[in-house]
Amino acid sequence: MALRLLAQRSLARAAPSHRLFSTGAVVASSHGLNRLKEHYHNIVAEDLMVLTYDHTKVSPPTLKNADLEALLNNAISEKVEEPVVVAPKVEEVRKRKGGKPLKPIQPLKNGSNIPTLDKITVHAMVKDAIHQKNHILSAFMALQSITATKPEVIFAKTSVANWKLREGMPIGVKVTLRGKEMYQFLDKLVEIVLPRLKEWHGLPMTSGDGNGNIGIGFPPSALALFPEIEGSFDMYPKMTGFDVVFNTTANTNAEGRLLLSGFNVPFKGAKTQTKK
Amino acid sequence: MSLFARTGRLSLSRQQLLRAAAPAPVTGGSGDQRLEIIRRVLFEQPTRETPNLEGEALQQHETIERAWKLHQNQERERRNRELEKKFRKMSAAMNELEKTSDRLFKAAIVKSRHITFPREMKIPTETPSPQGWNHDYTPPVEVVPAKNS
Amino acid sequence: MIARTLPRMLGKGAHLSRSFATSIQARAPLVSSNYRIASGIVLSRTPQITRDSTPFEKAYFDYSEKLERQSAIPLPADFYFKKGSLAERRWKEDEAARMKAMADPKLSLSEAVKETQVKQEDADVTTQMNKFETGSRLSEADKKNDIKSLNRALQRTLYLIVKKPRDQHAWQFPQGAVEEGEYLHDAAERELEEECGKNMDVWFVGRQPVGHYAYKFPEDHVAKYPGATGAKVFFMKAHVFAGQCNPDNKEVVDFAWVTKDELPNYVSPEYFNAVKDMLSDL
Amino acid sequence: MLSRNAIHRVSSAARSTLKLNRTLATEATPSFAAPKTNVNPAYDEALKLIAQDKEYRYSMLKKVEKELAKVKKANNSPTQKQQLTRLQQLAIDLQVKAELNDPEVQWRFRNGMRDMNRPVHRYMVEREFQKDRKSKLLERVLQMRVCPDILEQFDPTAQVIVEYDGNSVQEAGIFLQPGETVKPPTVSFVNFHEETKLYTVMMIDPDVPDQERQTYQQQCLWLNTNVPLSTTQPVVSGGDTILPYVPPHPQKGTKYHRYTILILEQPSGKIEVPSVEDKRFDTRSFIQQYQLSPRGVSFFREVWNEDVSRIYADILKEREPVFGKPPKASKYLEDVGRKSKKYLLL
Repeated sequence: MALRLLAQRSLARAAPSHRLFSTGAVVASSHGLNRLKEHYHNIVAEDLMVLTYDHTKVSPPTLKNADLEALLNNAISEKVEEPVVVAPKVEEVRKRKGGKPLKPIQPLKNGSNIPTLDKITVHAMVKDAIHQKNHILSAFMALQSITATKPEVIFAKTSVANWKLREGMPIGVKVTLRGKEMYQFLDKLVEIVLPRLKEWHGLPMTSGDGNGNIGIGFPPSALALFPEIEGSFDMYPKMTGFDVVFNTTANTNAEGRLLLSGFNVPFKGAKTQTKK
Repeated sequence: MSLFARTGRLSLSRQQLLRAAAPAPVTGGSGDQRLEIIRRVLFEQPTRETPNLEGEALQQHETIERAWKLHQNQERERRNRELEKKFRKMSAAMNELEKTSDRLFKAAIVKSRHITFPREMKIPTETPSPQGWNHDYTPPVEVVPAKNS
Repeated sequence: MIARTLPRMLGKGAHLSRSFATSIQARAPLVSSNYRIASGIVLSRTPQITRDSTPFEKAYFDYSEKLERQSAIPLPADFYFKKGSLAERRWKEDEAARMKAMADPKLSLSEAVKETQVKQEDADVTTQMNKFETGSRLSEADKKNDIKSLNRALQRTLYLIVKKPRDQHAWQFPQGAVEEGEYLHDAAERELEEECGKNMDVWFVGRQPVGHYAYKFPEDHVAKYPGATGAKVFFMKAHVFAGQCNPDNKEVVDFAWVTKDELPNYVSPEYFNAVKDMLSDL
Repeated sequence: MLSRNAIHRVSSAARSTLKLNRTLATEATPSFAAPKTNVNPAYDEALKLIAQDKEYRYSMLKKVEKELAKVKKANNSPTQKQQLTRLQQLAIDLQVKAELNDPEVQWRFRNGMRDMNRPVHRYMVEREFQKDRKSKLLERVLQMRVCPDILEQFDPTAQVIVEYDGNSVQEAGIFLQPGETVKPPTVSFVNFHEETKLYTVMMIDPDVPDQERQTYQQQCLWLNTNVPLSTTQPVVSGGDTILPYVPPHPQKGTKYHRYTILILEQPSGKIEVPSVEDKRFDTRSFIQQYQLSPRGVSFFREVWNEDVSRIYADILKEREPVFGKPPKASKYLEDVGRKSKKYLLL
């Protein structure tokens, strides 16, 4: 019951229309569209393009995205095409500064390399699995429930004597989400789970791995906030904490944060720039 | 949503599962019956037959998938074209601004590392809120601290 | 006054070049190589609801949903639902509706479930209380075609255009001259407030222009603004989240919220050509 | 997604291997039966979308053709050539993309009814070669050292099909029996140019032992120059036969021989080749001398069997050489054949 209500509530923003329209003539709807994806392409992408614009790094225009009319105009134009002189590539010797690893070179900006969400990884390490393997099942089931994808089991890469961990022991579970599943999971996370987390006001404004990927760690109690688990909470012997890592195609943390905030992921201390 | 998409029947009820799980040999020290249930649910499920498309159904399927790819291509090209146009427009404006006024240009390229989208920005939903647009918004009154003269 | 015109720049004092004394004086408009510099605002109301899916998108979604269901792992319902619970009963009803829809390629799984849910809710008193109230995808303003209302064209991006008290080129995006010592985004904020009132929750997207438009003043205009023969407008991008435009009836006498498609009905063709590339089709 | 995999399995099974029109002309051709509409709404909508796209592209094609005619008329334009090539490219592109999604086109392609006169089928065959077959061909060519033993690595542009009576070399590097390759093969080069171009076709055996120099030599078993080929005429015939076909005859005692068929384009048109020596043939210098550019390659392997002896006796009319390692001088046997004593009494 609770599950159903919650599921309904969770769907309220995604598809609340089903309570209004019952039968009868076909009602115009966004049936089959993914609202986060649409939101990204309609609004976020363009704003990101403006906010991450760098006037010193503009790639020259190409005909790559041109429509047929433009291609035709190009074909009949009487401008003589100058042979493209490709300057020999000078391998720039880049040195590490202060022992930090080198950052990848940022590509030139244009309309089609705007930061976007690439994948979401949900990962849980189960410490109890060291002593008894089947404790991993609980986390396995939980991750499968919340992501609707079969997780993969992670095996220990190295032995740690202090933890009695040996190489090759199953120690965690992981799900990698892309595309439709990714957006559905993000929707659930942002609309249901994050607002109900206790004493959590948002990601810190310093979050990010340096290359625009951002992770959140969740306590075991957060798992119960997912509508799929709330209804059958007592069927899980143990709740585990888990990490959610957002892999973006952004190049810097600032761009990564900007992208996530476009999906309504809250950030702590973020000042809204609206007028007072 | 995803939960309801994956559907099917399992012949045993929860209680039956518990009962059935009880005599099962428990490996290790603290055996929990619920773990056994989860194991059964995860790995001893009846699997569905994969749809075997052939003949006309296969032909239809391939046409549908082809059309879907075409549709996605069209959409992507349209989006990229629009963004590219906007990008070039913006780039041209910045070039113009650079030529016009150095001071304005320098102010325009200043960026904050701590900028986010405002929380007021809402993601579109299937239907609008019943209240509709808030036309009567007034800015919150600024509390001006008393000046010490 | 001072506080408002102070450039709200980052990097603290670096850009606070203006002294307080000059700011109080009446400021002259900024002129560069015979062009007055103006700052325009492309204020948009983003789509409020997701767009209608095309018939193909709808049909493909239903088709692939069924294919997926055929090969997906069955839901261990007894794990998720307590036996005899309301949730289980409802799930069974949904499931029955789905089974029925599976047989007919013309029926949609999602819509079949929606129908049973509506029936269930009508029958159940407790959920009546929790019933969601939602607005309609086609609003009253759409039916009346009220171009002043922000409840209109919910699937599209609406742009604010204002009408100046003159015959030619009356309609345009809000714009105003950048004053000496002012930055583009400051000028944009100030102009929007002066022309359209304070009662709008506005967020400016960045500090850089997203487009520009240069034009020559008409003959009678040149005399009014000595030293300039035309104007260069740099457009700033902004979103509105709440509120409504209140024109001051001096500089601006009317306003409208229009989509990109409707814009040519108001503005001149050359103006539309200059701005169309920075507007969204949707 | 399980379902997708299953479907792909089915569809790839349905996909037939590449066959030429020539071979198919004799078979009874089944006709395309379009699935019924008004049953599955997704299929109906898909057809509508595809038709819409097709119509749009054809309307653009009309415009392009108009422009083409205009440009052709304007004779003294300095950019005429550039405009023409661009417009023609655009026209072909439009034609291909307009028809590519047509269910019937796809069905015909999958069932081997490939009409190389149609740009769309040419495009599909070329894409199939570039995506599927090329990597496998190059892998084999490199693994078995055809490159660099015969010539440097190059980028093949199309598939070479070698067919002996009843046996075809579908995959480069397969083993054939010497008895099967006595008669000259039918070689086809599935190219994609409508205009006729001249090619040189040769068969090289790089594994013939050279006893004098104690190494291997290349032998040219077949050499044809000035062979006219086009997309509608892919089969090698005509041209000037410089060296007539000699059946592959791997010598007794040698390891497998790689019989390599090379298709070389003659970019500068007709070439005149005086007689060439087939033994100690140098492919590299031949290519350099006549400025040929390699376009396609295929090869098969053979080892000795009794048929080779027959080829030597009947066709080559030579004494059959037998190769082998020289006998090892044993330190335990003396010249007279007596076993030397292990311990010598000094």
